[in-house]
Amino acid sequence: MEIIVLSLILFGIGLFGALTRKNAIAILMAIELMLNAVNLNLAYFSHNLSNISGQVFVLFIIAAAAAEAVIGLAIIINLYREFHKIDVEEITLLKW
Amino acid sequence: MIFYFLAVTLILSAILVVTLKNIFHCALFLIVAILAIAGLYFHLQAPFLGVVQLIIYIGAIMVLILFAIMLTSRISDRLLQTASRQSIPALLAVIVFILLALKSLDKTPLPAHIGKNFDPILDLGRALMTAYVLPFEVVSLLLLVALVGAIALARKD
Amino acid sequence: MVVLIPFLPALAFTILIFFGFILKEKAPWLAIAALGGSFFLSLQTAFKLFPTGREINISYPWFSFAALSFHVDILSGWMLLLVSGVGLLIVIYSVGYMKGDPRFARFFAYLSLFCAAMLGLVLSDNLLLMYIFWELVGLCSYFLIGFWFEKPAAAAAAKKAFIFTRAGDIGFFLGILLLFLSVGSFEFKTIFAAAPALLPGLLTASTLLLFCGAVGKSAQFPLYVWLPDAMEGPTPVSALIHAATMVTAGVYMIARLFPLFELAPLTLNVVGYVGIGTAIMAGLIAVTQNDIKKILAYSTISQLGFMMLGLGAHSPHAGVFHLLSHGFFKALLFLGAGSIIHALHSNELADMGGLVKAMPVTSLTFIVGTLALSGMPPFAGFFSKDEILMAAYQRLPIGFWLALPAVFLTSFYMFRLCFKVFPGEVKGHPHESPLVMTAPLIILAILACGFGFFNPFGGAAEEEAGKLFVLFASLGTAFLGIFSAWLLYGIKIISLARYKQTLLYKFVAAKYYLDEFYIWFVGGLVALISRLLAIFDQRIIDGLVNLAGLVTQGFSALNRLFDIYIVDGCVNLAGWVLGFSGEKLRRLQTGYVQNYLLFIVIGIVIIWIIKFGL
Amino acid sequence: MSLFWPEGIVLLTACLVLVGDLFPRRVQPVPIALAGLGLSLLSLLVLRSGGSLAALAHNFYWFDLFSLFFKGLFLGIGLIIVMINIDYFKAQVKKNEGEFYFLFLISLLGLMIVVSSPNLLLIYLGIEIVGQSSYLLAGWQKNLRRSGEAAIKYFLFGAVASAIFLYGVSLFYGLTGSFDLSRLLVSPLLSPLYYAALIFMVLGFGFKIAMAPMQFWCPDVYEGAPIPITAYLSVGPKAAGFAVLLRFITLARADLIWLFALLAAVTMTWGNLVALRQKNIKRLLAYSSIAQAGYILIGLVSPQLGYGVVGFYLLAYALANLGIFAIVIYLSLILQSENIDDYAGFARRSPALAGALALFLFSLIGIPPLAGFVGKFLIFKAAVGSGFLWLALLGVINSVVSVYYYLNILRVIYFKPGDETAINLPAAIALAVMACLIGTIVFGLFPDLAGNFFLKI
Repeated sequence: MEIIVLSLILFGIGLFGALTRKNAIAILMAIELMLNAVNLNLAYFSHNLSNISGQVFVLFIIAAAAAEAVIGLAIIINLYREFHKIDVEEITLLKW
Repeated sequence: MIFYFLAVTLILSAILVVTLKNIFHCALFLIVAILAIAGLYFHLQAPFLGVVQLIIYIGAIMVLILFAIMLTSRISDRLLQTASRQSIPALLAVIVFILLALKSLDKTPLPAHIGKNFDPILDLGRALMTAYVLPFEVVSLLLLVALVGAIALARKD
Repeated sequence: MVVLIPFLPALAFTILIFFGFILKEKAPWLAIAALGGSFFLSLQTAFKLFPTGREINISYPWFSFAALSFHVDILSGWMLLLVSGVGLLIVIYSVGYMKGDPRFARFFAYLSLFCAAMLGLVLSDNLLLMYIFWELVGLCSYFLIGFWFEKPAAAAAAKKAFIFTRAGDIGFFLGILLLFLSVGSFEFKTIFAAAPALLPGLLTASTLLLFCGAVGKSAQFPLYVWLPDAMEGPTPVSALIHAATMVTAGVYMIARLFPLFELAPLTLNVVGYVGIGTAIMAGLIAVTQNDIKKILAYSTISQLGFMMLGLGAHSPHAGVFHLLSHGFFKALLFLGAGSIIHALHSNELADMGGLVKAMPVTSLTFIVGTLALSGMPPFAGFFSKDEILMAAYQRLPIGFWLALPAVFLTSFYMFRLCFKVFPGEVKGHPHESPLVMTAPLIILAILACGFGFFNPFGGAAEEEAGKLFVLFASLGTAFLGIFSAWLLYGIKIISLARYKQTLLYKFVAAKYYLDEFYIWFVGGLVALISRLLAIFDQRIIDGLVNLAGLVTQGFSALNRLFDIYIVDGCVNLAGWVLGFSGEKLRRLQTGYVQNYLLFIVIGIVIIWIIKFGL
Repeated sequence: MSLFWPEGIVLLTACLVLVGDLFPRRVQPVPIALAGLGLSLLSLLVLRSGGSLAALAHNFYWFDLFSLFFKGLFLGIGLIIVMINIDYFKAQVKKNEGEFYFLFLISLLGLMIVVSSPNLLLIYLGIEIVGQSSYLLAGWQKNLRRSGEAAIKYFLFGAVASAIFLYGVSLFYGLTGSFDLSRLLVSPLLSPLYYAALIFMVLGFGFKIAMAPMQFWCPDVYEGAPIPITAYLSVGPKAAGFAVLLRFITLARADLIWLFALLAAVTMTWGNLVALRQKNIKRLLAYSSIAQAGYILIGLVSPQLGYGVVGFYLLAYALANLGIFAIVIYLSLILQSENIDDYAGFARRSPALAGALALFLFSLIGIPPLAGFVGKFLIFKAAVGSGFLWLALLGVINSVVSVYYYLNILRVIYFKPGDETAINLPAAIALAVMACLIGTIVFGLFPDLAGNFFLKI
């Protein structure tokens, strides 16, 4: 029970970070926090239900998170070459 | 006891990750948070997850992030502007979100702990090699996409 | 066989749209051949069916819950004749009218497709099929109204027509769905069989929804505003679409589904009152118009209102009879107007005059059409209008009394037009149109003269109470209209008395029911005038006559203001609200990705609160 | 094992394309991709006629008519996208062709995985494959700022969306002890948290279909991405998202229908209203696709009819949308502009293409006898049949509002004077437009052709 609340708070913190950080890499880090909250939930339920599939899912999420980080950073670096900044508040060519 | 220590560490470092001005410090506290979570995995009798967490998150993802930070920020502008235009609405929305979730959680009876024991490493390995073999193949595809795509996108032409 | 009727023009369309650029000047012959074929087949079908009263049903499987089913009975048989016959004449006429247009072949392709869709609509025996053809007809009219797309007004008018008719189609579509879900079939027969068992509320709701479609397509209040604008299209198009065929689709639909509408008396009342209201309003507006095609457009709206009145008075036969005769003479009037426009290159009444000398054939046929429209015996309009008034007199008395002013207005504005255009000095350099254009006029004029004598649905056999009264009331008001027009626009004021007396004489000779009243009224008026003539200056009479005209015109101007500011205003308001909210919502798309993320969270919170409360 | 042929062929083709790029004398990826997709489609048809249905790999993979239909749809979409991409790629993107087609094919494979699995783990991995490759493809025009911007926005939005989705998955797991969607059928727990989990998951899929409140990425990404990728995003991942939602809603009890009705109403109204004010064709099409997603969502309120109705609408929508995008690609190649106002006079430069564009737009509006009409008809019928008359009414009103902006495109290309020199048309684009046109007309006239083969309408 405590772990669910803990994970919820962690998720909320990550969400807050994703909503307010300006640096794209910092947003990526906040998203990692959210994913970790999910993993924590899954590990707890897996333990609680004595069911291995939750742990397996965590492994897959970690792998997917790694792939996501690689791709995200590639996109960010590519963006940096064009804009010379990675501040998402200033990357607003496309709007309305 | 150890649980509360890990929990407090986790929350504090997570808050620091999303509020600190220096992005390097953020990354360092993210490492602390990840370590705390690894500790929680051990606490939840999932040692394999803990190890994987250490190896992949710290060994791969965090290293990548630190590299990216160094590639994209000059020393002069390593400090982030923290005051986002929408800090206050975001804070309110997130708090309402958490409160609503807590209220739902309060009203929901969770399945009780079953207490059947399983061998965390042996069973995990067996599951991965039998029932989960298809997802296992698919996730390798995902990693291939990341590899090929990231190289193609990030290299200078 | 019957299926070939819409198929031939559809085939012509396919060939013309792809190979029109090869055929060029020869393109119309293909369209004429196809429509000629359709007309011939329709005639054949009619000869087979009409004497025996048999019906033809054809059905092919199409997809899971709808079949391609067609049905010919007397009603649809006559419609087939009207559409293919008038369509054929108009296509022939267009050969002359559209000569030299850069998209000559394209025009005939669209005309063929339009005829195919309209014939399909008439034949279809199931709601879904009817809806499909209904929309196709609307689509073709979009292309045809906007045919001269170089003119911005034409492009705007095409879009306006499309959007307004589609607004009506919302109701039509939902009505169809509602019926389908309560009956489980689109087939007319199944629906008619199941209808008596349905809840009255459901019946009323679905028929009202269906009527919405008719309001859009048949240009009834409050959706009629598109029709006058649609006059921006080539005149043959106006003749075909906005007089003889497309706008009648709504009337036809209600007549076709009459067994259903009959079970919903409330709906029929609505139909009748909307119809007569439209007839009066449009008639009043027509009085103020100075564009020859606009007058005809408002007149069409007004006549459609009459047809609706007929339907509302439980007499689909009267409505469709008027539909048919109106189809002939209104096509005639539009083509005549087209002939005049073709000669003078102007739509304005002010540019016209003395045409009876310069364009005798056009003028004479036009006058025949006018007489038919005004309901003068023995022209077609007289018989059909009379049937409607008769039906209204018996079953919708308020509608009948309201119809009389509309009858008055009809003859008034039409003769106003005639008096302005035909007699007097020749203006400009008009010349008679070529034979390819006048021949259809002559044929239509003959139809407008003779059609009334064979009432397609057998007419009312038994002597009905009040028949004579209705007859005289309508004729009297019609003559009053002609008379007023004549006073105002026909003659010089000097010769007023003499002409009036001749007219008076004719009245007496015809021995109409209202004779005494008329003699008293007009005679008294004449006597008064002649006495006043002695005393006062001529200008006072002039002033009095003008005053009468002014009152009429002022009233219709008010009506037009209502039209512009209230009806159009509501439409514009709706458009503005949509545009404005679009503009406001657009501003939420700030381009700032974290705003978007915040909106997600807010969205989740809102959904959560909706589901579980706070 | 033969059931895996379609996926296997696509995977093999992707690898061939990637490896072919490495040889000193480069192997052209386009013919390989076309051949592979064609072959895969063929094997799919063979499988369909074989009629073998099965659940494989420990219930991770289902071979049912539903997934076969969607796989066929994706392969068809893939073929058309490759065709319309050829000339655009040569003229605009130029670089990394092998990797481009590799990612594209893998992304198609991801879509096929998503629609075939009832298991949330595999669905998640499939979505990630589709998502990650789409983020990369959206940013493929490295020299263009807006392409990079599209990629980063798409990426950040997608990452947050998938985190929300996963959070829902974790709660679902905690309450049911399984990742299998068939657990929805038997779930005894109607607790608030369970609903919250379902809502999170629905929103996660909603990201792919640009459903409110997850639609914000859509216009920005559509405008910034290379046009063939925009075309792909507007049909491929969208169809997959709907496929998963369909599995979801048909397995769940009627508990969530109110949510779909609400979101459908908001989504279509939003898309249509904002589309009224757009000048850029890609942005306009983005809002139009949001609106169309709203209509399709209406179909979900009727679970028993959902499969056939939504499947058919997606087919009709994909045909029309791909046709429009093919023409837009062509226009952007000759005009170097995506501004609708610059299309003036196009009808006289190429009457055939303008006519095709008109037909596609009419199909999107829902004019009979085109496929879009049948789709709309089925959708609204399903809504009224499930007692959502208000939703059907709103949908029909919306479709009338949409007439305004669709016709606006026609007004510009037909009614505005502009450059009128005749122009020649690349064969591949012509072929793609032709295919979409034939499909739009044939499925409009004979809906059962699609219905009998794959769906039950």
